[in-house]
Amino acid sequence: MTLAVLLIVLPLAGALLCLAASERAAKALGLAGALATLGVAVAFAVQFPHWTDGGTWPDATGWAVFSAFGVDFLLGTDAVGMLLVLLTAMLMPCAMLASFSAIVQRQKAFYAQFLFMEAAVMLAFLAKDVILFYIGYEFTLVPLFLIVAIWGGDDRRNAAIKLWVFSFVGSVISLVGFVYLGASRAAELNEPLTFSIAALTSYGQGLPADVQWWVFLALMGGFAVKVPFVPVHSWLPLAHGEAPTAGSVVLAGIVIKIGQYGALRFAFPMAPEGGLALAHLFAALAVIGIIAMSLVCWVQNDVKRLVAYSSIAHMGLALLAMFAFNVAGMEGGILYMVNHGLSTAGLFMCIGFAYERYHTKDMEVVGGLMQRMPVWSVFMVLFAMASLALPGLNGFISEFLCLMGVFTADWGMKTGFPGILGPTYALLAGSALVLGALYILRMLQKYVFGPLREPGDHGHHGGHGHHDGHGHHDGHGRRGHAAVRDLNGREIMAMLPLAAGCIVIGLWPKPLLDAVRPVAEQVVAPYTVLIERQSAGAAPRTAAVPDSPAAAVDARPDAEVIQ
Amino acid sequence: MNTALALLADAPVSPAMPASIQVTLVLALLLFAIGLVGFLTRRNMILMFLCTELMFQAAALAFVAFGRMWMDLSGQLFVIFILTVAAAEAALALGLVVLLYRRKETLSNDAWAELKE
Amino acid sequence: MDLALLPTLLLAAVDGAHAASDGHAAHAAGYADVGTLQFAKANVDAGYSWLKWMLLAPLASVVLCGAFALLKVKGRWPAVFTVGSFVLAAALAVQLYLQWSPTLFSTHAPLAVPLGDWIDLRWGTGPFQSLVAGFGLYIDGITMLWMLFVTVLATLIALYASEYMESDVKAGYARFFFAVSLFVASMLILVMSDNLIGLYLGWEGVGLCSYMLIGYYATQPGAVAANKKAFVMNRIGDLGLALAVFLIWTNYGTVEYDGLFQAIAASDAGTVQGSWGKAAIPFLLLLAVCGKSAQGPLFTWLPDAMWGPTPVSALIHAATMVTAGIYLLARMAPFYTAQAIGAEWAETALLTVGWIGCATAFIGATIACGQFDYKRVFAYSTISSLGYMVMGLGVGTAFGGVYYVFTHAWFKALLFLTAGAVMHGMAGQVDFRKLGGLLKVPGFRLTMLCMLLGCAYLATMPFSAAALSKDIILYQALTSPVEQVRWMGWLGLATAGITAYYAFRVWFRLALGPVRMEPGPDQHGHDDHGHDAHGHHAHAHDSHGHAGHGFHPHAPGVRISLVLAVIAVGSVLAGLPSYLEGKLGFNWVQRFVSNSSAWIRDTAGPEHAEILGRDAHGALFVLATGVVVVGVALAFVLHAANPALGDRLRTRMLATPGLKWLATGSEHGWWVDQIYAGTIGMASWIVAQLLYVTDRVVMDGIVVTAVGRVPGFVARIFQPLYTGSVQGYALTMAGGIGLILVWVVWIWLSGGAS
Amino acid sequence: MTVLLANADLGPKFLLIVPEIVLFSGAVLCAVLGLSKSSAIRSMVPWVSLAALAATFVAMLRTWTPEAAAAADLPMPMLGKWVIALLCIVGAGHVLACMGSVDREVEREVSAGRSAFDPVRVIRGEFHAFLLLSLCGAMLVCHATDLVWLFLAFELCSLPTYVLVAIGRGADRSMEAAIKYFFLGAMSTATMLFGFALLYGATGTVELAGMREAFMLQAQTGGLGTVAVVGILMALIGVCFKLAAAPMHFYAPDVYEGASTPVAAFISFVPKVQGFVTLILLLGTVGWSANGTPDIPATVSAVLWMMAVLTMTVGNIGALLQRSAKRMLAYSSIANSGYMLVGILAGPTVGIDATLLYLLTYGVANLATFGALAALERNGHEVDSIDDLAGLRTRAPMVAIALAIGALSLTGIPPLLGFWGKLDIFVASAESAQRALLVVMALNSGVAAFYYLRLVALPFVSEPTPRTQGVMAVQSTWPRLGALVFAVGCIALPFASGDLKRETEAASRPAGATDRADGADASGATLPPAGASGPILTQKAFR
Repeated sequence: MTLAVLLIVLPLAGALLCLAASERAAKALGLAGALATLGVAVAFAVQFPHWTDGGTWPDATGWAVFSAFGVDFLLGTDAVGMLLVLLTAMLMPCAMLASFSAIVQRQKAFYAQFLFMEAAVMLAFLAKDVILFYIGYEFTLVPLFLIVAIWGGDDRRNAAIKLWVFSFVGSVISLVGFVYLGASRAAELNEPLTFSIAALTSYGQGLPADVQWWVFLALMGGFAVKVPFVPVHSWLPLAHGEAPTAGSVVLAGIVIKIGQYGALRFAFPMAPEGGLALAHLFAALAVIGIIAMSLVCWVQNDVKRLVAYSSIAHMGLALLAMFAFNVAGMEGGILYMVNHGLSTAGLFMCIGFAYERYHTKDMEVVGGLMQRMPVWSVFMVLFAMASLALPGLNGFISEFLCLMGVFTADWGMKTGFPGILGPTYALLAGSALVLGALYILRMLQKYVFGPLREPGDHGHHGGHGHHDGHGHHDGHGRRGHAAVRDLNGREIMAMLPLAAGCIVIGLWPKPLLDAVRPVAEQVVAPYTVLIERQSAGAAPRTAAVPDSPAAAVDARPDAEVIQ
Repeated sequence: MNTALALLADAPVSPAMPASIQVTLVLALLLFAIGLVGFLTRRNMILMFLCTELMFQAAALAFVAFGRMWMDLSGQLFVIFILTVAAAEAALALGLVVLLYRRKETLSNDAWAELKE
Repeated sequence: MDLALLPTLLLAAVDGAHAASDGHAAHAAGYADVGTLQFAKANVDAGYSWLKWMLLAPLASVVLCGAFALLKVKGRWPAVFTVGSFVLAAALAVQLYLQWSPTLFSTHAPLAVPLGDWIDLRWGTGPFQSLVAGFGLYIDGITMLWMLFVTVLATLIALYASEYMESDVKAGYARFFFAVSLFVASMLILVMSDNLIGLYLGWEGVGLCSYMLIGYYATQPGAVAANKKAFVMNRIGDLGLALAVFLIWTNYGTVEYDGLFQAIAASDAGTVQGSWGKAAIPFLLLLAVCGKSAQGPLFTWLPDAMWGPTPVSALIHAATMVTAGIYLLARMAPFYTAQAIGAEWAETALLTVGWIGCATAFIGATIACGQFDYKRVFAYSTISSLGYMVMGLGVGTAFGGVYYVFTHAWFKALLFLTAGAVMHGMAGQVDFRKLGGLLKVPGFRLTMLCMLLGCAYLATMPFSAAALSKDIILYQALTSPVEQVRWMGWLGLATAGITAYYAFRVWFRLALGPVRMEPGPDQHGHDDHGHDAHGHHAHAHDSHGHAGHGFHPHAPGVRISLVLAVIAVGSVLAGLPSYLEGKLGFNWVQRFVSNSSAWIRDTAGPEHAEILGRDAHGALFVLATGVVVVGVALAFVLHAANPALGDRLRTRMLATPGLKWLATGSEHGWWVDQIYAGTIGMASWIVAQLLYVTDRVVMDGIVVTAVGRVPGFVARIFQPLYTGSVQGYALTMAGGIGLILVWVVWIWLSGGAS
Repeated sequence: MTVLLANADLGPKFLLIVPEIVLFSGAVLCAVLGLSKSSAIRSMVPWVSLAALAATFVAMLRTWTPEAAAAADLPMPMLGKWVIALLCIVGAGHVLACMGSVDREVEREVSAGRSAFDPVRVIRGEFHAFLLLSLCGAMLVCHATDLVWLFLAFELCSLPTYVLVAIGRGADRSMEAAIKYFFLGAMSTATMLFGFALLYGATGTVELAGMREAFMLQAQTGGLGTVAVVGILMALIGVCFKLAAAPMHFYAPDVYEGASTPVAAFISFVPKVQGFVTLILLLGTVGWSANGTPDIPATVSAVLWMMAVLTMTVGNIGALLQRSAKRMLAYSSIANSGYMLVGILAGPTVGIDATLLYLLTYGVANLATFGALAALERNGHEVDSIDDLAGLRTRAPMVAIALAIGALSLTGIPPLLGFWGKLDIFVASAESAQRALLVVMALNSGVAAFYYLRLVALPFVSEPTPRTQGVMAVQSTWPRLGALVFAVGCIALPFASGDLKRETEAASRPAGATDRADGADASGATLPPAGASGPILTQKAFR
């Protein structure tokens, strides 16, 4: 418990310190705070006893401060939450390192915002109470808004306002769902009001199907904005386009993961009947998102926007896989949170570093940077390959599992998890493999490779880049961008952890798979039972229910001919 | 008094009212309506204030009438307080009107319509 | 080596060749139906875990080269690491062959060596409740064959490249060898992995390396366009592979070869009828093959892949990577059987494979005839040859296909390396109209002779290793009971003639005639443009002189010549399995196939059969020799004896409307690229733009803004009510109350009192 | 007469109004001191009123015991305790907010010796006196056991506010605001009074308890008569005027804009308290009961329902268009009345305490925001236009922080106080199955998020403009301090939520009702064994 509390208090304290300190000390303080949090997170992870059995920890009884509202200050999380906590704690210092030179004004405020955000995110991932989660979930908005609005690009006002209104409305909608669950539970069972996740889950699963339909719609509808889901996505490209590098890193790496985490932790378990009934709707939206957004990426010339759109497509795939209701899909979807967090954050950092040097994100204006910044281009290619799911890198594991889960969903009777999606969805979503390659490689082609094009004198270099290397042209090139140097040590340090993560997870995913699997099974289990019930001809709810997927499998006739 | 209590006891719905009381009530209603219409139509602030006074007095009259109906004094007692409050309001209103007249040399409240959307 | 040797050597091989053609009445039972399948279970032997060094050695070299590239250390060390690691890998491969092949050939049981966990997901104990794909080796005949020739060729070509890339020592040298090492590692993973996902890992790994190496000259827009094209087209194939893997898992519950083959053997032909889930597998696999081996609709990336440095073209885009498709088909041969997917589906699948290969072979050949860039000619010839191999598996002889892979690897590598030597010397001149008579140029004689050998083999000169292997395919096809297959055979035969023509067209133009040496744009030969290698740059340019005057080519050095010689010998010796078959009593390559999952297709055709009413062997020999002779003769007339005639013929063709399309068409590769770009490309680009506009303008611009504006809009409607006058307010208040009362009365009248 | 005297044993009642008496004497003292010749004594006035409020608070703590309340047979015994405490605390904030701003010019001239002291021109005494009197009236409402008292207290609270608006700042606009407020107020009061008359007519008594009994009887025998219903509705109109509930809200924007900022803050809060307490008492009288039988007439609840929806919506969408901060906050206060009406509609068992708590959360956040505005000036004039707030952080950081925190709390950003108020109302309306209201309220707070954002974004995001040159904090530190204190309250009070909830529940308990069974008791919710009601849940699920 103390460690969990520390995870939230440390960043808060750091933030206040930052605000109190002088502009010059801000960087150091901010980084120190983030690193300290990272340390605590690691310690927490080391002590975490439930890496492989899906349990939650710590199970301390809550601090009764908000209990008047039925809110228990209960902290604790399971393996998935732990992974996200670690991801957060790891990304934050990187994001700060990445913005040392990029942010020149109002530094105190800047680093304080990030620590505020970290505290909120930690709370969201560690909460065992719906309202506590909501507090963190909602509070991330404030720092995020300020980061985009203060340190953002030219169109920052529009972007920040859209970000604010979209997210706020979305989260309020899901709050309605939560409150309805909690309140009607208290009223119906005539028990004291509680918002503890466990209680609400067990209550929600008992609700009649039509009510669950609404509850799921409310919860998922809220989270869909954050994920984001087509058609409520249009705030994200703007926000990414305008946000400062670190902002994009955190937004893509952490904040939008809260949406998916919410879906996983609340929407899916609390209203299975609803989830089942709405699966096809959301799956269809996801597929549309995947294809449409991938195509849109293909015609982007603003690199940052391209990556933003790509992450809409990617998260669509992750959610789609969750709706497959089988272990492979759920596991893939969950891993996608982590992997997408790493690779996309890395891409945003690379782009940010290039932007710092050229002050443009337009691939038509700047390109062929490999000649100026070989080391940078190595990272760029690595992260790009990770995000187009090259085997051996982290993206592959999750994307493969996602597609496999979706594909095998309607052979579920054999896999032990009857899903309701199937090859059709997988085929459509699989186009992400090809389209992904298409737009990512187009980005590399224009941005990293090809003749060197720089804002100052790209007209001169246009077409025949091989002039560029020549001695007598160098003077000219220098006049354009003498200052442009390759990544420095700090920038490399900022990206190394992400790169390492991509490679290590890609080659040795077993620990993650083992950690996530039990959780995935828990989430999927109710759906298994429900779908069996439906296929078994709608037995009454009171029928004896096997309490584990394995049992569910045994309960089923074995011989199953594929239609 | 006691009859009133008795009435209340055995006849929860209001007792049959004598014609005179009905007339009084109708009169009260008329007063109230007149006051309201006057308030809505007149622009002279003093007249408007008087219209609100009319509405107050309509209420007072209704109180009296009901008091009579229920054979209960508290209605009339209420009227005393109404008169007091009305007096206080009158003082306030007139003071305000004087203040405003000093400023704009007119009693029409159309002069006071600058604050708007 | 010297031309004089060749005839004797070939004559010596004739009887061997005949021995090859007859003999072998292996079970040529049915076409799709090969009787009940059975596969020896792999015997797990951790004692062979030293094999991991075959993978780790190249990977070590990857790390070192990568470090050199990142730290910008100049020098030749990367080449040393690479060649060294390849030598080690090759040595280990040979060691494995010597140490273990006897066991294999006696027991037919593949070797399984678990090395470590990768993807390991188990959510139940029952079948279909786990997805396990570890780093494990599964080594049977074809694996071993691929291991051998990949490592040996890679070693040689790396050696060649170490000189070829000299001029980049200060630029991309380390990067180049980084990619090459990574490629060999991935290729070995591809062939040695014991499960489909591991194969997928190698499959995309080699794709990545090919991507990196095609785009090696990253400053060239063409190069980076080409490598994107290659990767994307391969991705289409990979999607097929992925879906196939999903289907395989859903049907058999595992992706590990051993269990998989057992499961297939266990399934009985009765139940699999009409299960599309199984029937789709071979077709999806074929899609993957089309991607990787440049077959059918997806072949267009391979010619563009020639942007890569020539050694890369030789190693990756001719000898090894592109044959991964054939490996996959051979490895997955059990899926093309009646027992796996039902007789008619299996037959359809096989025919599809055959036709795809056959058509690709023919189209590739026709396009090759129209090219003037000799490197592109060889590229199209590769497509065509790959078509032959695929067709081989389609018509039912994995042996023929694999054997042709083996022989082709050598002589095609030889061709590309000689081409590379020429470009290297001629400042990157790739247009053979600007070159000529090189046979007379001192220093280029060996190169030209090697190229002659290569061309002869490409043209499947009788008794050449190429002919011996290719004839197995043709024989199988022409003697097939199935009519379609026979048609494939005839088309293949015609293709052989065309091949002979364009192969010698190139050689005659390059080697004979008056000496002509126009230097190239210096694009492929020394490409250090754009890399920050300034001083060295100027020097390079002076020495190679952009201007045509005073251009003196620099002849290939020791390393290149040595490698050329060795590979030339190699391509000749590649025929040994057939030559020695009589003596040994078995065909060396065939024995590999017979001891692999492709054993069901290890036939070389029926012993006694008839083509056109004659004995099949004799007839085929005559026919094959005939078309080759015709082709070569035609080439000789048009390009050696009287080149002017050839040119006139072309101009005449271009002049006559009826034939114009023929010449231009084959020059432009039948406009396939343009057609793709014009249809799919254009369409999807338009759709994408529309979507983008919709998203920004309609979704974000109009819908969101509109929804956002609604409250304010409503507010504006009611703004006039705030008149600022007391009476106005009193009135609106009264009115509002009135409306509410009306509403209340209304709901009251309509029954439902809320 | 005898009726009143019969059950008018004034002892306990008198004991209970000691706090108000204290406050009243404080008011008198202020009025007197304000006329003193010595500016030193005059400057003591605000402190006197603060002291009076403090004393009132203490007196309340002493006198207002459950026993005393029970003895005074109030319909809702502990309601007064909460309301008085609330009014004392927030009232203190209002006093702080108007420190240094009331007749500043006069004092400056006097101290500069430019003009002699003139009791006619100095208004400080009256100002504070009226402020306290109005608070006093709002407090007295809770003591009402009959319509007479209710009416008198109601007027005692209302009349001084008219004066405050008029004299707050000697400008034409405040005059205009005053007449609008006064005339419309008078009209609505008259309507309410007529409603009272009808209620009296329908029941034959002015005693709330007696009326309640009568209504109970009527409800059991064929429902309330038309007279009663019309009476209730007319009474509601008067109340809703005080709440600025649609459609009685039209005056609010103009009046708030015209009044001086501290006064605007005052009239955006105190009349609401008065109104809601009156509403609660009236509805309780009409038949609201803890055990829900019989409930208020369907017609009345329908009207209230529609009013709630309209009020929320009108307030929020209206605020979108405003450039004047005070006008915007006026609309926001309308919207907040709507939220509280939702709480009222949720019924006595769950709704009242939510509403009472929301009064606190709104009061604190609102005061932090208004106080911040009151702590600003631009060349000696009030700062009103939102654009004047651009880049405020550079000129008055503390004020900017208070403003932002207040606005965020009003938006309902957790973990600030406002969020908990909203959450409580949400829960109440969900528990009483008011789903439609729940959704409408959620959407409304979505709209609200947009305009409150300006108060955060302009000070902290935008850069100063030429226009904002003169903007700075007033030289008196007290308004700033007040705003800051209440901003801190927005952050700190949630941690006392346990006690607050306990108080509001006690306050919302009608006389004689036992402890609520299903209330969220502060002892902390204990989880039921998982899977108790969810058959599907596997034993391993997240808990």
